[in-house]
Amino acid sequence: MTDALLAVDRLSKSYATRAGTIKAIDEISFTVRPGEFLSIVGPSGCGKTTLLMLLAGLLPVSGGTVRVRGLEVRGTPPNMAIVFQDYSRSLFPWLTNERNVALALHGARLSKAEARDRTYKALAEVGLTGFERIYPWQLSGGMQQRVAIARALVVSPEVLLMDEPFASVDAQTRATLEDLLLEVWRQSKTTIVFVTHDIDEAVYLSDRVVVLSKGPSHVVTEIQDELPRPRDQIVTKEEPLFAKLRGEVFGLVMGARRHAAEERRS
Amino acid sequence: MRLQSWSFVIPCILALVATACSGAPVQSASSSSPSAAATVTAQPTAAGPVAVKVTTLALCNESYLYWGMEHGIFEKHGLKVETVKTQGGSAGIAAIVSGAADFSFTNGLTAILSFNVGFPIQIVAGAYESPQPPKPPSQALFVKPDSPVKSPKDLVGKKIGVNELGGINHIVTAAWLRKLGVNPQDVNWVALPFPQIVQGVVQGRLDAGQAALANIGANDVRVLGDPFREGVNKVIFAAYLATNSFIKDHPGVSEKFQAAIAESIAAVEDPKNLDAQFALAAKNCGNDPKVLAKQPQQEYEAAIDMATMEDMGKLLIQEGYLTKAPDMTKLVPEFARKK
Amino acid sequence: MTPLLSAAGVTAAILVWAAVTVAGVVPAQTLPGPAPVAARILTLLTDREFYEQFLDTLTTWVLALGITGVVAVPVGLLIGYFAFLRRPTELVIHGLRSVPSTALLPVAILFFGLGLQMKFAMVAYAIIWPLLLNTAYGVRSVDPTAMYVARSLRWSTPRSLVGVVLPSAAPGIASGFRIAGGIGLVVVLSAELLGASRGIGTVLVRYQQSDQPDFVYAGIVLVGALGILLQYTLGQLELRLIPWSPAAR
Amino acid sequence: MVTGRPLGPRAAARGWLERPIRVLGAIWLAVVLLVAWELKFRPGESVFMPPMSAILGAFVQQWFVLDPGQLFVTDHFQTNAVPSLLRLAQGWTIAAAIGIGAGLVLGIWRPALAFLNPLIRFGMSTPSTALLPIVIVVFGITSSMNVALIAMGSTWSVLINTIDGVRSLDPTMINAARSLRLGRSAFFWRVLLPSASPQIFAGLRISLGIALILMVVSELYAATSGIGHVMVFAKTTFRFVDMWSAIVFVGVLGLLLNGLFGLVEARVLRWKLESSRGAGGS
Repeated sequence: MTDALLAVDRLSKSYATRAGTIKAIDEISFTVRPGEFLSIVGPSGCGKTTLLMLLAGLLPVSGGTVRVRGLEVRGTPPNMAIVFQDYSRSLFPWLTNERNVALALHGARLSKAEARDRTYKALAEVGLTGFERIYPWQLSGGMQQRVAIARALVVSPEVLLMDEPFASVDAQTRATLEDLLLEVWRQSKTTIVFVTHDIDEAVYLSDRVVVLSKGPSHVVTEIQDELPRPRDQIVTKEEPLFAKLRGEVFGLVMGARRHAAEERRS
Repeated sequence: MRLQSWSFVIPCILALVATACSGAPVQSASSSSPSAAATVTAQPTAAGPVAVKVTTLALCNESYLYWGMEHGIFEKHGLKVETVKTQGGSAGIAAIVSGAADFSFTNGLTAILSFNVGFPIQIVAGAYESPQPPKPPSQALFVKPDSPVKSPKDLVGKKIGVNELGGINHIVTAAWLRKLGVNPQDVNWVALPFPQIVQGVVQGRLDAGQAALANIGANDVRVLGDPFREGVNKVIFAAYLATNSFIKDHPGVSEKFQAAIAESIAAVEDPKNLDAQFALAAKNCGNDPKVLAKQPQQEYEAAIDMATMEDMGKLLIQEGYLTKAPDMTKLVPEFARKK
Repeated sequence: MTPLLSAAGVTAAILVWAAVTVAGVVPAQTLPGPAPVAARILTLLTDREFYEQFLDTLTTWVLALGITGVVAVPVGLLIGYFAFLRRPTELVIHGLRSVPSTALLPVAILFFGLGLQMKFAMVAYAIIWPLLLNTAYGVRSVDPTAMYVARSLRWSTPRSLVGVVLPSAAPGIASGFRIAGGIGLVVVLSAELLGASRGIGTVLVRYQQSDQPDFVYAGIVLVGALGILLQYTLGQLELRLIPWSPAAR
Repeated sequence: MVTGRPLGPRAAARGWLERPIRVLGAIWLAVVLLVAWELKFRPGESVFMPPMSAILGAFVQQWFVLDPGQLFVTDHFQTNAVPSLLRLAQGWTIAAAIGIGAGLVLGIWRPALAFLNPLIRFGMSTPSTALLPIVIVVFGITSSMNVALIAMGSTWSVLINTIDGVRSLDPTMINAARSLRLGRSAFFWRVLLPSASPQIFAGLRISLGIALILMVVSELYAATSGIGHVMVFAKTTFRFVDMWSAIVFVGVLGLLLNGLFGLVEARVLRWKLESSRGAGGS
């Protein structure tokens, strides 16, 4: 446990509604090692996004703890960055790409020149050199999400949380972005927690996949993903291990769903 | 591209609509055509009295009107009066021109001004005039008791409250200042309702104000003078107007109206009716009868003095509202004149 | 919690009002204290004549909003739908809407007399512009996909207008009605204060002329309360009629 | 084509004719209405409604003069339009400042909104002209009285719109901003204010129209100069050409102000206008 960068311990979340208290997350525990690429999958509506918001400190927890380097998370810590699913709303349309990225450096008290250097470098890392002065809404969806990734990378985070970041882009763009993300990860050696509903994506990207049950969600199991790196959209996905892992996770997710359905019936 | 054909059709439709819409109401307002609107009111019923609509400002001064209605004087003259409240004499003129009323309660100067620009109206009856000596004053130009304004000359550059810009009080006060050697242009005129003129002066927000003594009441002010007595000859404070087409289409009705007003005036001026008159007026204008009894009486007069009319024409020329006085004999028909 | 705070807010305002009058900042002749005004409110509420004038004002408002709406919404749909109409109508609308309807009072009296028609005309003149503009803006916010659907179904222009454009523009239209409702009440009152022969405004003028400010302010408070009630009613209507509006979310 | 260009691609081919056609496309309705008025109200037809040519003639003659030394405006303009415009500018600026300032506070701080909400609704429904007596007591019979009346009447729409704008801030944007650890002031200036700005501008636009109307209305009473003062004086002395000329002046002023406002808005809200157009088109 001591070598964990991110430690989640018996994390719970419930909401008060008119119909009574609804439990969304029920005592989830897992840890993330430094430099690890961890994916979280689960049936739709299982509270993946809620979990990520709890990890980021954007929602108050109802029970348990989230610790980054042993410090309990209350509000997003400085060494963490988040990429949201909906780029059209997480990027601010009134700011140019450059200013959107630079906004992440706001609290860092850098000189103007240094902030500008880092901003341009981050945008270059995601392949957006030359697009600094235009607005995000002048770009395609995939390119907007690159701006969001650049904004996350510009603070050189130790932990990068991603909430279904490629769910709103088309399949080809998604493949390109996945490979871009792997390349960025390899170079920056950051730790990534990646929430997705896409099992292929989780298996293709990760070192380890955490499978959640349907709500109130808890961890069903963790699967080690030892596919060789560097990964490749064609070669990796043709590996027998890929098909095996994929089938395994798929079965667990479907099982989690069936399980939930039975529980509800009883 | 299908839209292109629309682009010619719609302007045409809009143009048609625009002209058609404005067409309907104008007809009734125009002077040349026989007034359709006027025939709506003033219908002589088979045997009963003719119904006429008379505008009112609901002033305490209109006590003769309330008296005539209450005591059947209009019925005696074959008329049934219904009052229509307006906010000001010029609104009354618009009301009779539009046919919303038959007789408009309007001051003499406004009547002359509107006649001069071509309104098809005549003065069919008088109501009251500005009281002249030896009658006690009823109007005042006043300041705060401790005001630095000692004489009208001190009013240069000061704010004077009057109830209406270009109204009778404004014009007469301006003439008064002119007579006392002050150019009315050098004074700042402010339009305010009477109660607020009085309060404005008392609270020091206005340097001076013009109002009836009735409006001032018990408020502590210093009176500089009565512009209506010292500034001008007698003016007609209030009179009744009717449109030319109404007079033409309803022969005899205006004469009856004038006669009924005259009789009502005689009744309210009868000393034995005074208390009843105050009670009736108070009921209609929302004031206290005891307060009314203390006020100076108006100079009621149902007939129009042509000499006064000529004087008022000269006043309007002097004050720059007219370049040439209109033909007063066309404004005041024979029956309404003082014999 | 919210109703409690609101009640506290109203109470605080009344206390401030009382303090201002007691301290004599504003003379009682100009602004009477809350107690006499409250007493006059009771007097007015039980006064049959006031009630009739109140109804007259309300009727004018309802009629004006309804009839002007029936005219303005279709015209606004056309203005918004046909791009070539946009600039010429906007030019005219922005020019005309700047003219206070009270300035047109003499003309309104000339054409419509002193009664309901005149007040109606004054209100209609004041509120037709926000209705037209909001309807036209609402039309321009129609999702093009919805229009493609209508076209793929081979709907005629009138049918698309009613079936797609009108519902999409409905939230915009509703906000036009809310603005128009507020302006409308103010204009009915102004018309009554300045020229009409019936309505609450004429009552206020009479009390003002006879120097009874307690009645005047009682009337003003009642008018403000009426305004709140009417705005609330319009809001509820919007929720019922346009469940897809952002206000209903 | 719901949002097609006014004239379509054919216009481009017309070359030098394009501009005049565009102008014509914008003004034809106004011209049709003016001509209809002219044809309907011939001289002598109605005292209240003079012919449009007479009104426009008086309008130009009364307000403007071909003298650069006078800045092309008449003394009449200087003594009446200038004070009116100053009052409008001051009143509207105050309304905007109070409306935006209070709106931001109330939008963020819910209990304060609950506290003041009934009073705001009440203030909105009270005709500001009915408050004239109090305003006179507080401000006297001075230009500040008109300014106060304009400000009181036109604050509400800015206030309400600002509150709505703040409260409709997208939750994802709030989360994104929090995840960037923006401080209070950075959040306010970089996120909250820009995101509420389209609504704030909508409120400002409405309030500018109201302010212009109140400028005239407030001058009908208790003013010693101004366009409203001119209008009411012309009305009571039956100079209807002069009254209409003042009305035309106000209408033209409204057009100009609205146009100017549109230019400023297009600049400040470029991101909004273009991003929504982009989203609609794709």
